[in-house]
Amino acid sequence: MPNSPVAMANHEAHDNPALLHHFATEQQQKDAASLGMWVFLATEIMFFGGMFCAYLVYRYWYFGDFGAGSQSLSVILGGTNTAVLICSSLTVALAVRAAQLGQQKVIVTCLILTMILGCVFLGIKGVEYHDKFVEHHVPGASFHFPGHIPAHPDVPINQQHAQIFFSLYFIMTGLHALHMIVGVGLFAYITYYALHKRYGPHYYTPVEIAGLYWHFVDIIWIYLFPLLYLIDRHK
Amino acid sequence: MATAAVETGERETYLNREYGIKSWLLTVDHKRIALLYLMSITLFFFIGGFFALLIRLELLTPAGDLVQADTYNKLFTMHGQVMVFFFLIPAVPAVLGNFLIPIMIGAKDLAFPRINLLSWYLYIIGGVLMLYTILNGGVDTGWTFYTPLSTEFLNTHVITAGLAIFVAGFSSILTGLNFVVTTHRMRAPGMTWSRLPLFVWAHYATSIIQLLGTPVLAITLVLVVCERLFHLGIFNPTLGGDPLLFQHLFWFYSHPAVYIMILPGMGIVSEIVCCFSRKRIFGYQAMALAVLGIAVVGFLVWAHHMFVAGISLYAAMIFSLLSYFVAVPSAIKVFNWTSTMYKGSITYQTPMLYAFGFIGLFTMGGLTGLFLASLGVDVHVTDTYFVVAHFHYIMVGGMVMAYLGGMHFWWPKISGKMYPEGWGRLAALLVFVGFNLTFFPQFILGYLGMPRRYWDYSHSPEFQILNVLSTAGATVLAVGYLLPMIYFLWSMRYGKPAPANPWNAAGLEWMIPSPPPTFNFDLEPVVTWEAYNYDQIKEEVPVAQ
Amino acid sequence: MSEHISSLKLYIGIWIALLAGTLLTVIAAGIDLGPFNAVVALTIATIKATLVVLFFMHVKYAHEKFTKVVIVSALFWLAILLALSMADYTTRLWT
Amino acid sequence: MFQTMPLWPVRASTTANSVDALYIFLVVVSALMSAAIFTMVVYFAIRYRRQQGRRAEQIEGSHALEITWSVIPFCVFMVFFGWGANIYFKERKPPQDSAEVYTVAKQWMWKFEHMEGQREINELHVPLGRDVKMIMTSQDVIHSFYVPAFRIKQDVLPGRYTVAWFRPTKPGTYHLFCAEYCGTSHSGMVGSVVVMEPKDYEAWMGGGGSQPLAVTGQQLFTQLGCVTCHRQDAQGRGPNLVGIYNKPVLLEDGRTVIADENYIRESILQPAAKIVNGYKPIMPTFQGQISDEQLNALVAYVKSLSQSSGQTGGKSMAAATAQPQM
Repeated sequence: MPNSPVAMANHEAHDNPALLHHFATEQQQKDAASLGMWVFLATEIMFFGGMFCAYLVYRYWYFGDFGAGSQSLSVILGGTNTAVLICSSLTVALAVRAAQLGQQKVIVTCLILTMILGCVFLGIKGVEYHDKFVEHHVPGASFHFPGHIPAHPDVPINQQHAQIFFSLYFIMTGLHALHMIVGVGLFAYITYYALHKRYGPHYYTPVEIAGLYWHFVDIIWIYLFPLLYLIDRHK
Repeated sequence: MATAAVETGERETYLNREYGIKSWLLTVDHKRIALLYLMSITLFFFIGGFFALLIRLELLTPAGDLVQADTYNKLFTMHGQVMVFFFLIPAVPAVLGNFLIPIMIGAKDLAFPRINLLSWYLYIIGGVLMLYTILNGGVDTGWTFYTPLSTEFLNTHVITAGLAIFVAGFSSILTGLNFVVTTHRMRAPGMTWSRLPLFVWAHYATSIIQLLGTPVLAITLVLVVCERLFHLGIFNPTLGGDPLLFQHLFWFYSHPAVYIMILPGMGIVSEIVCCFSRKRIFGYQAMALAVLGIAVVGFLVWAHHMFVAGISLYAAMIFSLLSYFVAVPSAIKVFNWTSTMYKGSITYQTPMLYAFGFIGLFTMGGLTGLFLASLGVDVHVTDTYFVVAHFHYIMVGGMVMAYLGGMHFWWPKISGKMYPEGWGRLAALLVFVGFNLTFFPQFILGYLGMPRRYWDYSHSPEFQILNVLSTAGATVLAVGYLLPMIYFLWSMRYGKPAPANPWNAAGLEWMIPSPPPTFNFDLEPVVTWEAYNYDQIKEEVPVAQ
Repeated sequence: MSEHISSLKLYIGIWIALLAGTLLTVIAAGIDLGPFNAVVALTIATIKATLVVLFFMHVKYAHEKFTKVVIVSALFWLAILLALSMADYTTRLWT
Repeated sequence: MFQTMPLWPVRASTTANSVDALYIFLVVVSALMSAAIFTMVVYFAIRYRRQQGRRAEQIEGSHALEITWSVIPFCVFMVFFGWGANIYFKERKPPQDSAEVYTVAKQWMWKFEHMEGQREINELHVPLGRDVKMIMTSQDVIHSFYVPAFRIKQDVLPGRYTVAWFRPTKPGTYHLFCAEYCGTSHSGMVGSVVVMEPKDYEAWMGGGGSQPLAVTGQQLFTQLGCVTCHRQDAQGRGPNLVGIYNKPVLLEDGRTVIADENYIRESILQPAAKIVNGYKPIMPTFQGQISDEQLNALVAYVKSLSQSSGQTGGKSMAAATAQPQM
């Protein structure tokens, strides 16, 4: 190589099975994984962002009908689900902490608790969907949403505008639930390895990045709850 | 490790390390994945090109006499969708970026090799869905999917086409994700941000757009599919929705997507111009900042596609104003490439010819973009052949020229073989001439008022001569595109073996053998020089044979 | 590799704060604040999200500044999408 | 077989003049800019081609130069912006006294209805020198009203009105295109705009025996029972519609909107959407019960109620032809 001498740094060949061949150090590998998840979460923000944009436009146009739609949702169930998700975020955070401390049993317990809470969330969500289905609030041919808008007891609800509210409700919460299902799947995978004591203070990247994902899903719900359930509630 | 190469006594490279279909389909080597991409995007390029030729043949005469109206509508739709989502967007990043970025920054691979392979499989799944759509009768929404036409009025394969693009979008997102993390985390010691080749900077900026724009397109397509299936009304005005919301969301991605196509091309041109001028790039810092600037400001201008769509007068003014802001960094790039040649020692090898072509055609494409950003003129020329000509100047004149330039520049590195220089120059010339003959008349057609997506213009026979010129150009262009494919394939068997650095170019990729070994570098390189250190390279570009 | 390990007390504290925030947002929604209902709801949600990001997701202790850049850019891009879209919708009726 | 090949479109409206002026300016400036760049590229490529005994001189760059070639183009761009925005602003503001043509686009035809009641399909007759305002809506997908000779284009959307205007300056027959892809026969959705001398126009207009659009609207207004609530005094259960067109209306939620065509349209189709202050939302919806043509007639009638008070209502072409030319 005549152009310019390339100085070469010689790294000792490593034989750590957790370290992939193309990384120089464990720290580099861990940083790459964590950054990768953060960048992925940024794309997720924009993925939900398109929905938030549609939501914002129609909420601005059809505020009354959105209020009426919102009031037909159960704050008790929605609020409970918010609490369930917050608890699951705590258990995930504790699972990461347990991994950092090398407490094998605690990792597994926290991960299982997280999955249970995730399933509870999905179960409650299912009950809500079922209620909506029974009440004919699911957009489509049989959509029917009688009543009046909250601020104007003499103005009937516009069926089309209410249908847009429920469309957004189902798509946004549906996408969120899909993310939850993926999350539960991820944790099932991680729990399997946790049972084999794969994670400890030196290597817990999968627990950590799956945790980041789970917290993100929690944050989305933290916004979805007031935006969907709490419009014009005082009326 | 006994590898195929060792058994035959050759030097082990990424190409001969293993043989067999499995060693390719399950590879996690970024270079092999780049080649998988190369084969698949080439297939889609020729499918899209075939549609383009049929379109041009139909427009040879004013009457709609070659194909039916519906067929024509499907042709331009699938030409657009295949070319945009299955060629232009993945081409440079997934082929050249994939191959070169790890090598240029001194890494053994991308940060997530398996995700890289996954992204190719997603591309293939999307591609198969697209082929399924094509073979089952196609889709005729226009590549823009405008609602409510696409959601309520057409009974073609809108859903599979939408899903194809949705899946291909995730392939693009994962490529971008890999590049961002790789650029941050995998640089060799000494490879500081200010030493990165501009090719890497350009891909970094591209990745930002892929990551933050593509998801919005994805969700929009989900909504289109839901609309079609359940008639929710989100984009349907008769159900209370707003069709312009679709356009906002669509263009939020699809305008920046133009920069996904052109920025990597700019990166390629920077490498080529420096090498064949034997000079450091003029204003490295400004060039790096300009690509980032384009990536950011490019997100602020989308509604300039909607000036006549019925948006607010005031919003139109804001978007028009912002559109001019994105022109400034583009202008800087053109001026800086030109200045790089000043007092250089210039030779005219094939890649440089493409770079010349790129600078000229991109300048014209960019300047006509200013016409479209100008509200008063845009009202007249939007949705006419003026727009068609403009974006083909950017995408074909810009991006495809750069892509071909890059393919010639790095082909010796990728394949280990030299292509025939004479044929290369001839093809470059044909592409340039054919391109201008195809698309320049379309500017005039557009200002005359010929709307785009017209199958039949028998009511306006005055458009014919310009259309005939355009079709003639398209045939020249087709030959120009076929030639490189033929001689690249030829060179793989008959080409002269390429030395490690056939151009005496700067950059880490030229310091390893051609073709590179599987893990690129035997030892981790330590970078002690700036990018484009042509002052330290005594040798000129070898004279072409 | 010296990762920050937060105390159990901190995690429980954040958890309680998040639950309290949820309760608060439900209560606030029942009071008529005019247009400020939405502002209050989103402010509480943002505070909750920030707590999750900083403590559960360890951004407060991240040795890498770039994580913050990623978060801020994603929010900035979301703001572009929402703000410029609404620039159209809110001015359509102007004459 | 080949007709003559024009290189410039006919210029037949006032807008065309201003758009062409800007376009020529843009072409000249762009030509100069690209000529400068091409000359430099070619000159450098030849002047600094590789020669024996000469090596490239390394130049780092120059911030001064970079700033120069950012700032100067930017200033030029701002001229482009200002000039273009100025034209657009005028294009989007129809003059007060424009004659009005209600347009309904559908796959794949254009239906025009003059204030005098004449209906035309794919052909629009207008008098020379008269400002014409197109009030357009679509029955199905998005179309776009495009007359190259006038340099105007406006998408036509379902569910609302969009507006375009022009003042023809040259008699003749000009292409009318649909410029937004609208399905199978998109390229068949073409027609022509015939610009006639005022005298010829009146002769053409006299040919039809139709009743004015506002009169049709008035009949509908009675038939549909609108008149029982929207009385022309303050006693009605609905707002008095006399003189409201283009005037601000105070809504019950405190907002103020301008009662333009879109507001009148929306108030007929979705009466509860924007309720006038002091009134109850008791009006039934007419969504899906009246055709776009009937809706246009009603809107034209409501607007005509504002004419007597010196407001601009739906002016007819005939009223126009009597006016002084340009």
